[in-house]
Amino acid sequence: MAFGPYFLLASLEGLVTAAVLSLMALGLSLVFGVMRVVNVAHGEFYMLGAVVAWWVASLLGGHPAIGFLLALVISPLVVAAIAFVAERLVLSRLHYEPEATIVATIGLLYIIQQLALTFYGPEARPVQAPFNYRISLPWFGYSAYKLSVIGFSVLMMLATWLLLTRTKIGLIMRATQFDRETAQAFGIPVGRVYAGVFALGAALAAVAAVLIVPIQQAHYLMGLDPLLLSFIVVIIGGLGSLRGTVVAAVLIGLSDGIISMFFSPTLAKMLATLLVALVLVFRPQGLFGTAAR
Amino acid sequence: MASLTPLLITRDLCRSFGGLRAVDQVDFSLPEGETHAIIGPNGAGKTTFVSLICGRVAPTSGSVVFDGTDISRMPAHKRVRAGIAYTFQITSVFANLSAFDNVALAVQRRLIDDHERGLTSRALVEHGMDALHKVGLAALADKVAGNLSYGHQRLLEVAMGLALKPRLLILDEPTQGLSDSEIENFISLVRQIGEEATVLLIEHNMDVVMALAQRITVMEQGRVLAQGGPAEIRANPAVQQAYLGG
Amino acid sequence: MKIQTNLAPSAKSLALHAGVVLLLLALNFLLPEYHRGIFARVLVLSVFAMGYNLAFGYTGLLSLGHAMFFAAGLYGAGLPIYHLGWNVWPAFGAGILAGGALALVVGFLALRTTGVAFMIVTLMFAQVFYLTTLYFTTYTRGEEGLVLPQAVRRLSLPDGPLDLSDPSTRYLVALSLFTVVLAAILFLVRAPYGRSLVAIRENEERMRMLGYDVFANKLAAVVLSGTFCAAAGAAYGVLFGYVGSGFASIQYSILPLLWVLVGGAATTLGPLIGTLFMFYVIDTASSYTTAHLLVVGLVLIGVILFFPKGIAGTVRERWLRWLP
Amino acid sequence: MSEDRILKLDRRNGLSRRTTLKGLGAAAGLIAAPGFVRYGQAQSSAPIKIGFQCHRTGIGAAYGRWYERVTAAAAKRINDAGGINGRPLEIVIEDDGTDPKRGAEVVEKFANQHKVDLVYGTLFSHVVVGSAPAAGELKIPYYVVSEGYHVASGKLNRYCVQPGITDVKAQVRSVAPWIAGNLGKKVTLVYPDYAFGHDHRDFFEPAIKAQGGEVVAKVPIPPTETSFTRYFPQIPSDTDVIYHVMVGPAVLTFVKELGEFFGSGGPQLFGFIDSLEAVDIKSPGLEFLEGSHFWEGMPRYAQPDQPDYVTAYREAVGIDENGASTGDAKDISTAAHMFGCWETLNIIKASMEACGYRGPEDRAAMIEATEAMTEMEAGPDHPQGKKLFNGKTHQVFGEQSISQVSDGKLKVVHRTSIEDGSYEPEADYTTMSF
Repeated sequence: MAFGPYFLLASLEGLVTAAVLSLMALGLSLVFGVMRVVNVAHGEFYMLGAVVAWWVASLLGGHPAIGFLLALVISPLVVAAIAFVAERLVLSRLHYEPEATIVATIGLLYIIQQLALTFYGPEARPVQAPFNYRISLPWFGYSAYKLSVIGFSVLMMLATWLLLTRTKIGLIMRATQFDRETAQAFGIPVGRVYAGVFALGAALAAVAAVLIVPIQQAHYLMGLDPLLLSFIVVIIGGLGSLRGTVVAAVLIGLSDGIISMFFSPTLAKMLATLLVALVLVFRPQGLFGTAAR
Repeated sequence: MASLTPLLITRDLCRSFGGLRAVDQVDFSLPEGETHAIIGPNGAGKTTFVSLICGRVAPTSGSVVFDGTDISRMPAHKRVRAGIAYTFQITSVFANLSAFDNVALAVQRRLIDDHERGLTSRALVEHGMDALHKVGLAALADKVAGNLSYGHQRLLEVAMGLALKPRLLILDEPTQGLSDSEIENFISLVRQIGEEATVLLIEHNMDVVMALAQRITVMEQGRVLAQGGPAEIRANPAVQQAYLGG
Repeated sequence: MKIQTNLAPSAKSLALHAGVVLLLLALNFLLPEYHRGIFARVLVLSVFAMGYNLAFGYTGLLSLGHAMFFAAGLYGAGLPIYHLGWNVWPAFGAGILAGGALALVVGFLALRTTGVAFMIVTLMFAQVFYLTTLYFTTYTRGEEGLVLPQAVRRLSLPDGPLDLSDPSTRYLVALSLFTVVLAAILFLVRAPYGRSLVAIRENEERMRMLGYDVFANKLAAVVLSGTFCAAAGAAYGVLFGYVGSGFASIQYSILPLLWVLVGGAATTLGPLIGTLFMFYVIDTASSYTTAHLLVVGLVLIGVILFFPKGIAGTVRERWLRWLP
Repeated sequence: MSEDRILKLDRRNGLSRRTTLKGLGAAAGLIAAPGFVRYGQAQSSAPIKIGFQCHRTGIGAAYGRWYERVTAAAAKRINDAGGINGRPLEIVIEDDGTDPKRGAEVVEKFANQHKVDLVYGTLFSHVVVGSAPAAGELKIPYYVVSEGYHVASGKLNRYCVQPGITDVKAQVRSVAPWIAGNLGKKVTLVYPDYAFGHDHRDFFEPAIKAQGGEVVAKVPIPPTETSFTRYFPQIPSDTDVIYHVMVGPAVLTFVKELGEFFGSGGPQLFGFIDSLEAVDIKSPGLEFLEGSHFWEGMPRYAQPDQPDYVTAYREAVGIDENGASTGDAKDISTAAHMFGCWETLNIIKASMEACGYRGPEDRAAMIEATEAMTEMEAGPDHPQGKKLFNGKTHQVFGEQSISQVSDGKLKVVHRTSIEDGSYEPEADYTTMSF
């Protein structure tokens, strides 16, 4: 294939990765930004989102779009509820101490993974895309659904941005992020805000997962790689910076796609990972925003 | 008291944060043995200025000379070893360690460099307790620092600075939050320290300043507004207007 | 007021640690075959955990990349044995050297960051290392790994070679390594250097203003920690005869964290206790249910909720204050 | 096996000539009438314990579940027929988490705690390789069902045997002639960039060259990859055949994206069913596979002409005509691999009976009895087909199926011969000491 079309394809693929990644990373970044904790179980919320989506879709017959759309609503809600309960039961009792939270969420990761294995099984299962259209380009074919994922993800990001900047909920979240004690003094129920943020973060991961299941399949081990990538995106983007998160996701998505054009793939992965690590080393505050501590 | 060559000289020292010039072209010299106070309104750049001296903040331009050596690019820990000790404005003790262990960390660092005596358990106890005695905390040596009263924590800060046996001790608002009787004790403590070391003091409490300082520097908006003896400063109309409020 | 400070371990703690080592020695003759084999493995892995503890527990460096140091030791020792026919001694040395050198480079770069960024950077370096072991599949056989033949796993000694695949020999060699590292850490934490590491963990900025070169101290801690982990990796390779890239995967970076936390961070015996405890939790759980990961998850959350200092840490806090 | 070698064996190991001959005799008996020979009266009625190293969790869990079902079915059949040497067979299962470290621990647990007679059943290569040293040190037979080349390469030890499933080297070699003859000569390889994929790469290239074909491009996919489209442009346009093999949870994505990329107009596809084990061929997005070809170790779908013993086998393990669980049509089996469990257990039985196995003291004799085996006829004990065992490499070789997807089902279109896949032995375990 000629360079031009190849580049186009790599870029398209990179954008799809970026679209899903930015949603997931946004969830992580919110939790990180407001609560100052690292949620290692974030990848498992993503996995749960995919599993619930499969479950919803497989219960329904009829046109695949019905199952998919219903999954898009139900799956984030279910996952958010689970996250909410986990936050109240565990994290709140740890007083959000960073290291304790990391350990607790690792524990959560194992529990969720095991429950998925026991009740869902070890197989990879697909969800049918709401529509099946293959765009035939002169050089290669491309799934129209994949393109729509990019669009939907942009919509979701906008909605989240509006929620954060234009609503009272967003104001309360930002106030809590800015200064926990003061927020408490002003009568903001910090505990409930935290639980809400944790649930919202999980729900964003679930949305990302519902979008991806028609492309990739639901599998109980699917959470780890996106988790690592989201970590990277959040740090590179700079903490609590919505703009940074999106830019970093696009950057990581695209570079992942394009570097693989020039190097043997495993070498490409090595180089890309090393590059990102070095960016972090020499610019620990990320591209935007404040230093990660 | 002042010796011939100053212990500390800054030349044209500048530091900006973003667009803000926190310290702006400060020329300053401090003779050995002097107890010197820096005063000025909040945001005048006092803490930034002493941070430039002790190396917690790097200068944008200008130089710092300590004991004849340009230390502008020297990392903070080396400046400490060269004899500049800094006590934090916000209490910064090792909350989980005992008061003695706090001081011992300072003593230990000094003894590692002291090749004659070397680091032994005995020397550690001796020097550490000595520093605690000076500030009057010897009786609380085995108490966990985090459980000490605020005033005692401030004293512990000073003890850590003393344990380094510095040539220049920088005290950043040491009396903040202390009771009147604690301040009394503190004044006599700094007098005692001043007999052995050069002291640079940032202080808001004018009584403390007047009681201790041989000379005073007034800062405003990053610049030196005035400098002189206590009486001189008290009489300076510009200072009165800007800071003392007449 | 009697203030004491010892730059060496107290007699009481020396006696305790000697007792633990003697008990472990006795267990070689008392334990049933299966459990002896497990203890040998646990001893090696707790060296890994002790190395991790030095960085995480004492110095407060939460690394998620220590698998790379373990694996550097594993490959550093395993590859020369497999491809070049080296003896165990030089290969073991090569493994330790490889881990130490890697730790020096990684530490030098990663220590420019702190907190969460440090965690992510170490994780990424470890991922690069993991991919490297796969990239050179021609030499490493990647995820499938290599078997070090039983015949070459012999430790040459003046009195003749020791067969490292013999259960008793293996146990004693593992115990020797464990003892050396335990003793090193025991003396280290009482020594001025160990105290400064703890103080750096508690308040880095204050330490800098007491004249300590914080970066150099932390770097030394990472190198030492990496070296201990590499020693564990190299020992694992020659004692158990398998070298594979799975040991470089993220899972093996999380495991020492868990062992240390469960056993008690910044305690000398915590890593052993944690490794042993977690092994038996999984081993026991897996004979009752396939859902043993669930048990692991619940134990983790339970420990962190109710015994946040870990087992040894809780014992120290409530009963034995002198425990190092 | 020549007389010469038997004598050599005797001298070195001090084994009695009688034992060896008895093993040989047993093997001969097996060829004549499988399951007929009953040497050695039951020494006791205590069960023979087999430790089953099972991938219940971890990346191999989808396979592990079916390995477990087939093992249970095969053990039941053996017990219903009177057990081994009159002793019942007991399967002890331990989860290895599909992890090589845990695998080695499980082998120790089997040998020292459960006191099993032998260990069996591992699939994933890294677990096999990780566990092999423990098996060798504990001197416990280790019968794997892995299809890896590790056993035949001679890198393991004398206690490791793979008698129930053909190794990847022979599988790859056996399909090459058919590909060159029917699909095309210019082949692009798409494979995972680690040992498993490298085996395919390294064994296929010489095999296709020998058939006058060539590998025009190699596309390795990194192991952590979850989407694949971006690698497809590396497939040259003059490719006749794409040879693909992937494992792990992302395989379905891989095959689907391949379809989206090429549509119906691309090169011919030849895949290893490993890409789609436990996955429904009728899954959404796989429609484009219609007409493409797959290697299958054993057919997933019931074939019209299948012998009765295959029907009986499928019934026993509980799969319907689509290769799904009889209890749940969505639960697709790993048919192309799991037959190996069935056959391996039968070989264990035959070996034990051949050497008059009494207990752990006869483990070496049991390995020798297996080594003495050669041909195995297709039948109830070997439903996948006839096989040839190589005692030197401890590896069995069998016929392979090449199937075409038609109407969303895999239909066998060709059966390779054992000779297609055969290669010069590269190891001789029989010269190693026990």
